[in-house]
Amino acid sequence: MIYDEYVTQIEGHGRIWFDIKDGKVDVRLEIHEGSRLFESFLRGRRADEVPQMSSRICGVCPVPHNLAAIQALENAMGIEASEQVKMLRRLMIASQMVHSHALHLYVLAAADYLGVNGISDVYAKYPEAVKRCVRIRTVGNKGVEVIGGRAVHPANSVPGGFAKLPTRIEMEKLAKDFKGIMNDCIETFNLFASLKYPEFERATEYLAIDDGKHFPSYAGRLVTNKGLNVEAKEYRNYIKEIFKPYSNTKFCILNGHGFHVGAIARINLFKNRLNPVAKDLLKSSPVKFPSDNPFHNNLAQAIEMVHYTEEAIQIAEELAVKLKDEERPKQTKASTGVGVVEAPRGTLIHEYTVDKDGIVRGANLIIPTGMNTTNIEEDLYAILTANIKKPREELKKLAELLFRAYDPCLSCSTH
Amino acid sequence: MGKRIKKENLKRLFDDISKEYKVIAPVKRGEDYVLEEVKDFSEVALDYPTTILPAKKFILPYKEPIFALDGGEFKELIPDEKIAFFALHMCDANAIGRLDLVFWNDPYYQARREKMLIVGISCKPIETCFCKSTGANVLTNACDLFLKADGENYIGFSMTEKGRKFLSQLYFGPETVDVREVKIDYDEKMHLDIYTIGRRILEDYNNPVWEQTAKRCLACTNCTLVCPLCYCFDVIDETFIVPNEGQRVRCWDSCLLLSFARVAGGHNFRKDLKARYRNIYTHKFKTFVDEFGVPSCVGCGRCITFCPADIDMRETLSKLGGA
Amino acid sequence: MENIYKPFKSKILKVTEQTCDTKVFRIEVKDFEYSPGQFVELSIPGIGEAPISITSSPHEKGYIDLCVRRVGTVTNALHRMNAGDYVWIRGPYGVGFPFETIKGKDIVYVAGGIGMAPLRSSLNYVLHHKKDFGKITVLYGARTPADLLYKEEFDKWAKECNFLVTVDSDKLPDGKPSGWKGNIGVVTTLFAKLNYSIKDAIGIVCGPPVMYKFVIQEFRKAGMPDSSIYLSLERHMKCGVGKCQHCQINNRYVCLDGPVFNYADAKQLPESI
Amino acid sequence: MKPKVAIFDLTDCEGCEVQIVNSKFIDRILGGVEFVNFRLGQRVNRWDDFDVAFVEGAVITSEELELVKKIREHSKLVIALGSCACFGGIASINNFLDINEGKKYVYGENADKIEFLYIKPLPEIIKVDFMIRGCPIATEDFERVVSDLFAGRIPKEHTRPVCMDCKSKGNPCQLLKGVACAGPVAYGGCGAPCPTAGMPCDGCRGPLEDPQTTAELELLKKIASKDDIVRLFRKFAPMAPIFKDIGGGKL
Ligand SMILES: Cc1cc2nc3c(=O)[nH]c(=O)nc-3n(C[C@H](O)[C@H](O)[C@H](O)COP(=O)(O)OP(=O)(O)OC[C@H]3O[C@@H](n4cnc5c(N)ncnc54)[C@H](O)[C@@H]3O)c2cc1C
Ligand code: SF4
Ligand code: SF4
Ligand code: SF4
Repeated sequence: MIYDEYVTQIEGHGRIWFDIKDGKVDVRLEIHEGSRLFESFLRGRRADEVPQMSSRICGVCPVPHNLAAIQALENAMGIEASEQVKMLRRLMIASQMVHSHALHLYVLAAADYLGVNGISDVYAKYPEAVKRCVRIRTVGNKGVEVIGGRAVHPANSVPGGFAKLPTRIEMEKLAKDFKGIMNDCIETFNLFASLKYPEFERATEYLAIDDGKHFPSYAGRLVTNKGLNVEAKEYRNYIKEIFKPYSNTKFCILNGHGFHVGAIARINLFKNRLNPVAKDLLKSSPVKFPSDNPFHNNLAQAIEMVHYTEEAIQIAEELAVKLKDEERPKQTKASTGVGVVEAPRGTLIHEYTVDKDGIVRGANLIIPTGMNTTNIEEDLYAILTANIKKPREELKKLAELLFRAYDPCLSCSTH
Repeated sequence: MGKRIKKENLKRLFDDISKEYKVIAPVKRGEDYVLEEVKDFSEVALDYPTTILPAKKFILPYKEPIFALDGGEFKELIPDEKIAFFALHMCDANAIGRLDLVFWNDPYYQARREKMLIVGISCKPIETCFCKSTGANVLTNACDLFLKADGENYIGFSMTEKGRKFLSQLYFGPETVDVREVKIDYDEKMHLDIYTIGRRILEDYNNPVWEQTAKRCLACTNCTLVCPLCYCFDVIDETFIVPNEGQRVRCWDSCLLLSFARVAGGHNFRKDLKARYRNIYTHKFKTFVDEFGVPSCVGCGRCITFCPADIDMRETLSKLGGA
Repeated sequence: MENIYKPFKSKILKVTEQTCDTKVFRIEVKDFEYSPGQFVELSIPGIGEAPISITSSPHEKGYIDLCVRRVGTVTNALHRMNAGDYVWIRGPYGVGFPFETIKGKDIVYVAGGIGMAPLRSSLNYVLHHKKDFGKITVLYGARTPADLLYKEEFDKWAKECNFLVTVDSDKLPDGKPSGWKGNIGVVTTLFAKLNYSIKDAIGIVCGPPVMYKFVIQEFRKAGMPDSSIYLSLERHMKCGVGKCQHCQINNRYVCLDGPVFNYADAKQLPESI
Repeated sequence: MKPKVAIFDLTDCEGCEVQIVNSKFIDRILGGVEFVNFRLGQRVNRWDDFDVAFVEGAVITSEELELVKKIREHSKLVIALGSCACFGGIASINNFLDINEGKKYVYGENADKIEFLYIKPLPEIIKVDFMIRGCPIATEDFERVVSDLFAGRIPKEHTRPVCMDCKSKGNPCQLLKGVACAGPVAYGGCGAPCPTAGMPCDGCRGPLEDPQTTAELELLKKIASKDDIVRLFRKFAPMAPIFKDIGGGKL
């Protein structure tokens, strides 16, 4: 049964098929995750229920899906969210980043680097590390829960704002909680900075969003290290999806080739906008960014955990004094809108068309892992070619390690 | 005999109480009012229609651990809280007085009750109120202290030693007011002869009103949960993954639930919603009256205000009255 | 304040298997006064609590017997326990059979299934004080011969009173014939076998909810007034002390006013049977 | 001997597994069981016999159909994890739509290459011993079932509507504000996060035993359009009994 061949410790079902013939590598990233056809069944739904539904695309990173949908719907319906609402959204993203990165680093990636079988063994051998992960994730979850009403699949964020706002006291408490995990995040960075990553490099194009001010988070233009700098709503002109018969996920290309989104892309592009502690850590890091080694994505995630924790503290502290009740703006037009946010795994694009009754009539979603697929295949080809002499088992392990470093999310990418 | 309290002195009273107690008071949340812990007097809503949940939320919490199951032994978890309710309406205070009758020997209830302070306040009856019918519109010593509105100001009545203490802390001059009886008086939308109706429930057991109302009832249990006097409970043992660590909890139940009267083998003594719905009334207006002499209803009107299906207990009762 | 919900720890002295789903647990108690028909709340920490009738008779000292059928959480967990293990008990609760009123009278017991458990307590008490009572009759029905409780006492009972047994079916639970030679039919069919008048006797009934109506009909046919009939009722029950409301039947509580009710009273109470 | 546990995911968002990881008792769980097959958590996975197998997600492909049958053969207890497994989940909205049109909308000319089975709830495919409902499951619910199994209690069904969770939190009622809420007929135990967050309950945990469907629909019709009622019940548990009919348009 194919089930047993799926790459373990990643979200969703995919396998790496490869063959070496006459010194040439043939490799395919086969994604077998079932298609749930979100884009299709979201048509006909009310705009205010769509964000909750689209968050169901992914249980690991529901917040970005929720918020990308809201941003797109707001753009389509002519709703301008308040500054306060945007701050809360950035706080949600920061919280999501923190717990998703902790999940990937400790629960999915750590076992490989520590040379054990899985999370149970990590716990048996390094209980402290698992407890640290639990502490970090608890606070990350708390952040989403306080604002969104529930840790997995936020319940109350809707176009225009929130069905119910958190209280100042909750914000104060949240800031304190995030401060409480600062050390754990730094420890995580130290742990991941001490690991030995496979040596491999391949130059590629890195993409993230830019709002002109913040380290990538909620909304912005699409920018790359190769000079792309366009409005998000123009994404279709640059990013193309292609169907490959062996995969339910569509593969993305940017101007005809693979590109990379995610923690490493964000750090490569915007390391100057990191918060102070994260910036200092980066300076002390044995690995220098920008880096073209995809394995360094794990370290980039560890740095981001520190950065987003700092960000969460800042926003929560500010809102603890100035949070106030406000009216939610209403729909003013019917059109098509695009929303972009940074998910833990990279830039996420949602696009919806809404009619005058507030019913969604069209949807298109481009998911970070989907954007990375072509790049992953290209990297797999390169790394297998570079190590072609090694035994098959070792190649398989290396390929999976590389795949996992991307922190892929296949249920997302297929949706 | 009451003592005059200037409006601005209310804050002092609140602060005095806050020094000794965890103060629970009505506050506005969105369009609704709720009872919550309050630290700052300015948050207290002195003039409010009714809160969603009554004081029961704090006296008989939704889920209360009663024993810790520690390595296979039962360890009592007696609560140690000093709660003061500030600005409860007369009906809600009297509801606690009626709960006292049931839980006189319940160690968890009593642990809270003995240390509790209840400060009542005048209300403006709303459309759904019928405390006069239930006899809960009269000041009793369920209140330690009652604040009767007097124009802009208040007249304070202390009913217990605890109440007297706070009133005397506040009181400066000899200005007393000669009021002998404190009760809430208003024109009830529908006056009900509760005791006669209560007797009729068993006499006229198959009155069509049960069937008719049950058809509209959602069995959502909202009415029983918001009622200050519904106190049915369930007891559950929980463990925390490992079997030898856990707790026995008591949590709210509702006689409207299908599972309420089901026994082993699946036999259910109140299988029809009609029977379950009727049971609320039987207990409130017959059983409880037989046991304690008063109905287990103070006419606070919550079950009417918060029923999503728009069912009005007064209408049901009046149909039973047989006029 | 004494905690009315706090059970005390008691040792299981002996476990005897009665049928495939019923066992008798002998539980050590000291200074425990009760009368037949009363029940205890039995706890297993971390599992839960259940009301169980005392099946032994007050003249047996130092222990109580609980006859328990395995039906759910607590009862299943109890069935996994052995002599030497501990359970927790509080009680006794409820009011038992009114022997003062019954004294000197004939008694007809009608038991169905697990209903034998509380009746046995009363029966053995009565047989122990035989001179205080008149003629004793026991009508006992179970689903199959394998479901009969207290078979080891049948001989004794047969000697000391008029003891009649019937089964619904002579097939074993697995469908095979059991070799049963006795009566077949529901418990009410036994009334026809009584060749003496029970008009002036006291009727005592305990069994599954469906049974009561039919037994009462038989008693009435025999001319017994309703006030001579006593029923032991079962209800969902949580606290045992009249607070939780689960066992409330209109204006009565099974835990405080029962579980034994006089039928003249109970029939005024809708939903009682 | 630690119980042998397997966790499988089919097509879904894996949010329920995340809710497991979110448990404050995760260390006790990791220390208390042996994961024999847990693709998300470890490299080496075996097909020993499992004491308990948790199955998350919906059966959308024929490979998954084959997989769940194999899981059943290997497991003493099968527990359906989350509303995708229990009731088809959000993806089974497709059951009510033209699937070919849907595939074409998403995959264009390659639509035929995508497999999409009519989604049946897991209990309609294999025998399921318990269901842990919810989209996502409530972490406390998972802890409760695992605690029950460890302690030797029989996991109990909740017999309470979501309204009870909702009122326990002291929330104002959505229905009274004129918002269509499935709370009165929905299986409770979730802690009512949705009404607590100011949103109506979408009934993600399926119907309560003995729901007062007629009364609920009568009420909903007064405050919501027919389309809105259909949408409410055709959301996270579309294939649950009763909801299936309402979501299918039988009002
Ligand atoms: C006064 C009194 C005396 C009693 N004496 C005895 C006695 O001597 N011996 C004895 O064996 N029993 C006796 N009982 C009955 C006994 O108390 C119950 O059978 C016991 O509470 C079962 O507890 P449990 O935890 O094992 O079962 P539970 O787990 O509580 O379940 C018990 C039964 O309830 C039913 N049930 C629960 N949930 C549902 C549901 N969702 N749907 C349908 N049915 C459901 C089932 O049939 C289940 O088997 C007595 C009861 C009373 C009130
Ligand atoms: S029955 Fe209704 S009116 Fe009476 S006390 Fe309860 S909620 Fe208030
Ligand atoms: S909001 Fe929904 S769940 Fe809450 S009480 Fe109202 S109907 Fe019930
Ligand atoms: S409130 Fe309703 S939709 Fe929300 S989690 Fe509970 S059952 Fe699901």
